[in-house]
Amino acid sequence: MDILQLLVSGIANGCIYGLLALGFVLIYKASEAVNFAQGDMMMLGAFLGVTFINTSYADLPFLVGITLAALILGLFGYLLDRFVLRAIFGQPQFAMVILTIALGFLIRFVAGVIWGHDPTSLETPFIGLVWTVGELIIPVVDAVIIITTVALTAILYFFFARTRLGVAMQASSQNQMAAYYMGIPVKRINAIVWALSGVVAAIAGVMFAAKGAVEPSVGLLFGIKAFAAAVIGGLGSLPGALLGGLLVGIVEPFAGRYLPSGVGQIAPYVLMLLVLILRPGGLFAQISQKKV
Amino acid sequence: MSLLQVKDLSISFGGVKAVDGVSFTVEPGEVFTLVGPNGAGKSTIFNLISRLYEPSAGQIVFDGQDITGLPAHKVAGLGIARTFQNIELFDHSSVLQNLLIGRHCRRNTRWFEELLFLPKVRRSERQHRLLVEEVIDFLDLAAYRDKLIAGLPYGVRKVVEIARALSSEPKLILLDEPASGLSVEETQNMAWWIEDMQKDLGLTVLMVEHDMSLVSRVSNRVLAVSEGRPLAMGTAAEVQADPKVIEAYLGTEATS
Amino acid sequence: MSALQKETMNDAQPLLQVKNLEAFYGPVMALRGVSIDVFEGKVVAILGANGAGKTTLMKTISGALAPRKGSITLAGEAIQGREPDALVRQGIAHVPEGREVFPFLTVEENLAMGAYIRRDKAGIRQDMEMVYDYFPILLERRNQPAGTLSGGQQQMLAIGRGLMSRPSLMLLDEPSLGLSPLLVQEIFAIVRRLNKEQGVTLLLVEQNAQVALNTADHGYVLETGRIVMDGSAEELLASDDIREFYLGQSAGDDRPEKRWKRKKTWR
Amino acid sequence: MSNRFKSRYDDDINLFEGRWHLAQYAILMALLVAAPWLLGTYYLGELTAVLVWSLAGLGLMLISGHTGQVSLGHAAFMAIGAFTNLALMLRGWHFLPALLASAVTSGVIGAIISRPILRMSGIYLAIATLALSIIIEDVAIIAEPITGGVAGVFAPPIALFGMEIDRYATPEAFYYLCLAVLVLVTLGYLNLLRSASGRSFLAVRDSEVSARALGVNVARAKTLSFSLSCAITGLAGALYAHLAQAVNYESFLVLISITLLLQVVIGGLGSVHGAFFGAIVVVLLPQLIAIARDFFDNAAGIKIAAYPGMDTALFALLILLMVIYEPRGLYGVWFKVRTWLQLFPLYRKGMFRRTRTYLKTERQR
Amino acid sequence: SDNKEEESAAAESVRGVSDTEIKLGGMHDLSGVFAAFSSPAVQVANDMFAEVNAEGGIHGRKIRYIVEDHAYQVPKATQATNKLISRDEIFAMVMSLGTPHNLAAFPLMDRNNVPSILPLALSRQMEEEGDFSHRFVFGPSYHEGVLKGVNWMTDEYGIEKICVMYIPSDFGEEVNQAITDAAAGQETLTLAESTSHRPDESDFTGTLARLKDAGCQLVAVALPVRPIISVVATAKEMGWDDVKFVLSQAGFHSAVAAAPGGVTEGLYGVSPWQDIVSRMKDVPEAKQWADEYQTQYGSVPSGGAVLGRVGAMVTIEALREAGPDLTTDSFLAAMESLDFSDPVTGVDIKMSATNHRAGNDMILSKVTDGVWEPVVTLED
Ligand SMILES: Nc1ncnc2c1ncn2[C@@H]1O[C@H](COP(=O)(O)OP(=O)(O)OP(=O)(O)O)[C@@H](O)[C@H]1O
Ligand SMILES: Nc1ncnc2c1ncn2[C@@H]1O[C@H](COP(=O)(O)OP(=O)(O)OP(=O)(O)O)[C@@H](O)[C@H]1O
Ligand SMILES: CC(C)C[C@H](N)C(=O)O
Ligand SMILES: [Mg+2]
Ligand SMILES: [Mg+2]
Repeated sequence: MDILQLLVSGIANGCIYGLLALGFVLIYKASEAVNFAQGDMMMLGAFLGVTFINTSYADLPFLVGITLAALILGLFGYLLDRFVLRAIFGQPQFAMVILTIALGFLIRFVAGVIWGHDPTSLETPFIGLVWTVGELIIPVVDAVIIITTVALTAILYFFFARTRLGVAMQASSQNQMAAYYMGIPVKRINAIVWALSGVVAAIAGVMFAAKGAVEPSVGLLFGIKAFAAAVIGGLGSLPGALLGGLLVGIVEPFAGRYLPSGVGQIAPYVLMLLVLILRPGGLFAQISQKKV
Repeated sequence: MSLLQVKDLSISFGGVKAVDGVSFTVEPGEVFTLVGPNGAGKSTIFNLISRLYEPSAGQIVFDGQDITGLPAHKVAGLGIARTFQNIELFDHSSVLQNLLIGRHCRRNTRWFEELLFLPKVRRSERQHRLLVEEVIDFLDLAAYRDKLIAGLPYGVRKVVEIARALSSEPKLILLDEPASGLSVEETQNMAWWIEDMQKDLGLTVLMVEHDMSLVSRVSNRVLAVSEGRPLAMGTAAEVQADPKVIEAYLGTEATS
Repeated sequence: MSALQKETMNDAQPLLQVKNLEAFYGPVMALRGVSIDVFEGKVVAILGANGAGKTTLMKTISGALAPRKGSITLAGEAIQGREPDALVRQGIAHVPEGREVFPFLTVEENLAMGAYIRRDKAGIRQDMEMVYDYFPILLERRNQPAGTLSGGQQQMLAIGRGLMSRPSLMLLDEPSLGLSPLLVQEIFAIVRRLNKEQGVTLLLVEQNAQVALNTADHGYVLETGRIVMDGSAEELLASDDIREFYLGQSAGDDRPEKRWKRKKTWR
Repeated sequence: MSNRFKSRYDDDINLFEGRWHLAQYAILMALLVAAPWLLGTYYLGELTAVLVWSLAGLGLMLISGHTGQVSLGHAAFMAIGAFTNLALMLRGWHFLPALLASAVTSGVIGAIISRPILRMSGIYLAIATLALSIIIEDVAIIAEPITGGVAGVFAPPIALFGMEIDRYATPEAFYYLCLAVLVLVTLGYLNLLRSASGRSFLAVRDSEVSARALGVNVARAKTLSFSLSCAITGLAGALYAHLAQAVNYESFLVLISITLLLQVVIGGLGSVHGAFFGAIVVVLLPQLIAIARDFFDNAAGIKIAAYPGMDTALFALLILLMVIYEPRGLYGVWFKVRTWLQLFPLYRKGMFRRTRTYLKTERQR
Repeated sequence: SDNKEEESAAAESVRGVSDTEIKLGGMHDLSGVFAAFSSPAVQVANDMFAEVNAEGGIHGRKIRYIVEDHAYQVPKATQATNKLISRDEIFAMVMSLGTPHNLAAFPLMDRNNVPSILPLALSRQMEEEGDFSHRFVFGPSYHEGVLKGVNWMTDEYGIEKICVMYIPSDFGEEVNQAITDAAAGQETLTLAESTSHRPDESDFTGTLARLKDAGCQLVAVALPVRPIISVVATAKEMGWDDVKFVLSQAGFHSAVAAAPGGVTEGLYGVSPWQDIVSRMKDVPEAKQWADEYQTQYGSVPSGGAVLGRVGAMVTIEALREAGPDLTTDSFLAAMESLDFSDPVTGVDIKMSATNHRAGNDMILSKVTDGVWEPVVTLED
């Protein structure tokens, strides 16, 4: 089979990791917190998409469904921050890690109660459609995923680098008290960022469900792999997240194809370790030595 | 022989030449002060001497030994201790613990001995504690011995940092702005302590300080630097009278 | 200041009024019923030894700490317990102790954050020029990440950043920390100019009591969480206690005796 | 009690602050020794589990709580310890040397990987170790001669001092074995903490630059802490293998790593007590939930079990509430209780109200 | 009263059995990768036990089914087993899920004389390990089922190259073994490739590319439910359509067949019984049950639900059969004497001292229009 073909599917695959990694990076960039429930939020997004779009449920048009899912998950992210995470505002980072790990368990449970444990796929308008370019087969789903991801990364990148709110988010993550002294409403900004990451998770989830099937437990380990992607990119960097996602996504099919089975699946993690050993802060590191 | 010789030291960050060919020597037993405008490169010189930064050129000789290639953690053992401009204490430990960590470079027990807490370890612990208590007495820190750093006021932290440096029984102590943030009264205390370090403990002091009254009072020699380069050198009075120093650093009112 | 002037001042409503403020760090009581008044257009200095609670007072006023008891009113409105960002919108700017710059943002971004609550692009530009004018080194380093600046440069940035919000009340916690003598003079010149030209009210904590009192109209002395003395700057400059403990002008320099003297505390 | 007068430096050096303090722990120890007579077999088994997880928690606490290098991959070292122990015992080694070998193997492997790994810090280190944990899962499948491959290995009974020790056949003996190991390790741990090495760990945690300037070889301190941490965790892994009677790669899934971290954070990062508190929560909370659930199923007729995953969810919910209530872990609660007792009757209302706190970036080291 | 005391004392002596209650236990995957099997099984079983209890129980004893979640992790499973046996003191283990998990539980169960009733795991070891007299299973093992299915398919479709994808658990290994044995048993058949996978793997492009390059004509898949769908869908997406996939009993789930977009169309699977969705077209009882199930749970009864139904029925029947004097021995004897049919699932249960399998048939089905339709009943 063609290397090019593997590359195409690797890229599409990687874009989903990238999308999910964007969610991690968003939250990290704005609060240096790490959301271990990001994968589970993606799973929620996938189920919401299924609920709105699939014929056996609400049977809404694809774009309407995806918008609704994004809005609801955005609201979820907002409320989550407002009513749960805010309770530990200013507390050590690892309190947040534990909190989000626990949240992930809860989300999985609730999803299981609502949607059950059977795997479900999304009925997209382009299900089964492919474009053929010579030998190369490009599933329409993959094209959609790639375009969405690249566009979203670019938008978020400019948002952070150029807008007042974006810079304020970075400021809040670097020194909460000073940010407060500048009149930046740090807590509200956190809520906004959680909402934003909810939206991104929903989009990632819908794309994920369009490509495969979801069930409540997919979030955890998929999330960890996306987290690895974000770290490869260097947690604070949005383009890094995309790049990390692509690397992980591309390494997977190639490892599956060329490495002995049983070894290939750890390739993304080995890749991540290698990257971190060479560059302890990821590819686009934003870590510096303290000036004394 | 000079205790510390700094020859042609240079380092730059990106385009900024933070230190640009600085040379000076510090004689045993003297108080040598670096002054200069903000951003002149004083702290950077300290960081170079304590080997936290890698110089792009130049040489540092301490006590006859070239330490330019030494790893940072070996420096303390040779007898160089330092404080930091922004205070770098171990926030979640008590004052006593901080000072005991200061004795790390004088440890004489191995980890497996400590694991078993052999009598040797206890003896050594007592010994460390004895020396640390001397420092506590010296700097009048007894009231804070068991307090956590996190809850201490700024001024006390400054003193604790000096105490921690002293705990390592150094020959040369680098003080980065020891009096900043201290009240007049506390600055006075600081002056006495520095004098005591010099006279009673026989230490050599290399100091960065902006408080000219303190500088004039304790320094044997002063080197003014600006934009990474030496500007003037001499006694405190000489340097303060130098027009270049007045213009770049002191301003008009400061001679008081 | 004449008695008459003092009278009229007391009639007016202070811009900032702190009454019986109590604040804690966990079980540690750091403010034990502090009351101060800051009148509009004045410069007020707070003096006090290490650990007296000066920083705590500033933090409580600007909302970074929630007081346990007491009240803070700004222009007649009770503001205690509010979050700092709300207070910035009401015109308070706080330049904290220890710089607290945003280390990964550039100098310019740091300044821009100072103007976070403002929308007038032209005004912001203009004020940024003003800050660069005050501290030319910042202009030179405007694209350098603030975390790599030298201590004094960071202090300049912190002060400049505080100015960017165009406050009506500015809290300065040890503004001269780590600045060269030349810059200390400049900072206080700037303080005076702000006060005179823009009518900014200033509350100042400063170890350098001489300069502080020369600049201030009024002063308070804080010891172990209590106000133990207050008066006009002239009165304080003339007071023996102040001269001895804050200006270091006691007679003679008889060291051995002083070495063992106990610190003076008022209770 | 609080103002106990110290008259010698040894008062600070000794493990126990005076008689009363010593007495407290003596009573605790006595209770633990009496436990087989106080508890039924099942609960003795659970208590044994608490001991084993405490041991693992101690291991993680050393590197994460006291040296500030958070690891999300310590299940890997439990795995190394467990498989080493069983593989050696199945090849005829006696239990004790095999147990020692577990510690040594984990420690040595920890030391080898620590250099590259510990160049990272914070969340980067956490995720790198997480990857390690994931990789070990697969290694445990591939290294069939040692690990028994997918099927895993069963734990042979332990012959010690002419006695057969088995978790089910002789639960008391196994309990005492775990207790003994735990007490020894805890003593060693405390010894380390009160001497130079332990202090260098704390120094590295709080400020690497300072530590370096004071002569601490930061890389070496991290390596030492990491290897000791791995060795302790390896010991725990070996005991765990005998507790579970059988282990395979699934015994050391990355979820176990996560649970271990959860344990030390809930317990209270940076305190030895925390490792124990955390183990109590992680082992006993699910038991409490199960008891409560069974109670509801029976008495109230509410079929909680009808909701799959309810137990885990409740566990997560309680953990979540605990973190919200006391982000510094149970040690924080313990600390408050102690302070309250010491201050009694001077306790003031609102004394422990949380003061507003703010975070600063951890990307600067 | 003396008499009564004696009676209750006798009842007390049987673990998990009192005058009013029988405690049964099960360890399940309610939140892991195989939850798609466990959760409907537990739901159905609970419903059926509740029904029996509502009618006054069995010989005056109500059934209490205590379920512990192990999330498909062995250590949690052993912990759960210990809890069920040592604390809850269950009478029997019913329908515990997972091959490795059951295997890890057997030693403790044997030590305490706890029977294993129809575990949701069909590996050979379920019958072979430990005390056979205490073990009862649903039907033929994965090995047997897959081997039969593959043999039939290779004959029928002239397949020469066979491959296998499996998860590295005892379950996956057994399917792998079955394929190896199939290849070894037929001259014309070669095992072209075998790949092992993590349960959480989501992208199979690389593996499928490799299998395609190896020329696989038939691929046996022993993965959790969700990855199965991904595998088949990816193969379709890649345009690889001259290949057949076959699943073991552990993939025989209606969600697989009903995957949207028809991605699993043409997939084969072996199972001890006919799929209920397919069966309900002709059998009114099946339809009635499926409809009831649908109204209650909002989905068609899947493989898990069917297993749950059969497991609960067998348990109930055996407890009835054992009579009021319930002991482990009387129960085991009752199990071995079971002989009844369930019109809903179409299963004929006939066990004996030498046959501890609830069902003995093996059906090969194929997904047609989103439903598992039987192709052939596999004979020996
Ligand atoms: N890591 C770095 N990256 C870029 N520039 C740096 C870095 N470290 C220091 N500098 C620059 O080097 C110059 C010297 O800094 P240094 O801290 O040595 O000044 P200093 O003399 O101690 O000043 P101060 O009195 O304000 O503390 C400054 O202009 C500073 O901006
Ligand atoms: N985070 C904290 N936790 C506990 N106690 C604290 C904390 N911060 C300050 N304190 C205590 O509160 C008191 C007042 O401290 P504060 O920082 O306000 O003093 P200050 O007057 O600003 O001193 P300095 O001149 O040193 O800056 C001190 O006794 C200090 O020990
Ligand atoms: C019925 C299946 C879900 C059981 C599982 N595949 C196992 O044997 O491990
Ligand atoms: Mg400096
Ligand atoms: Mg202060």
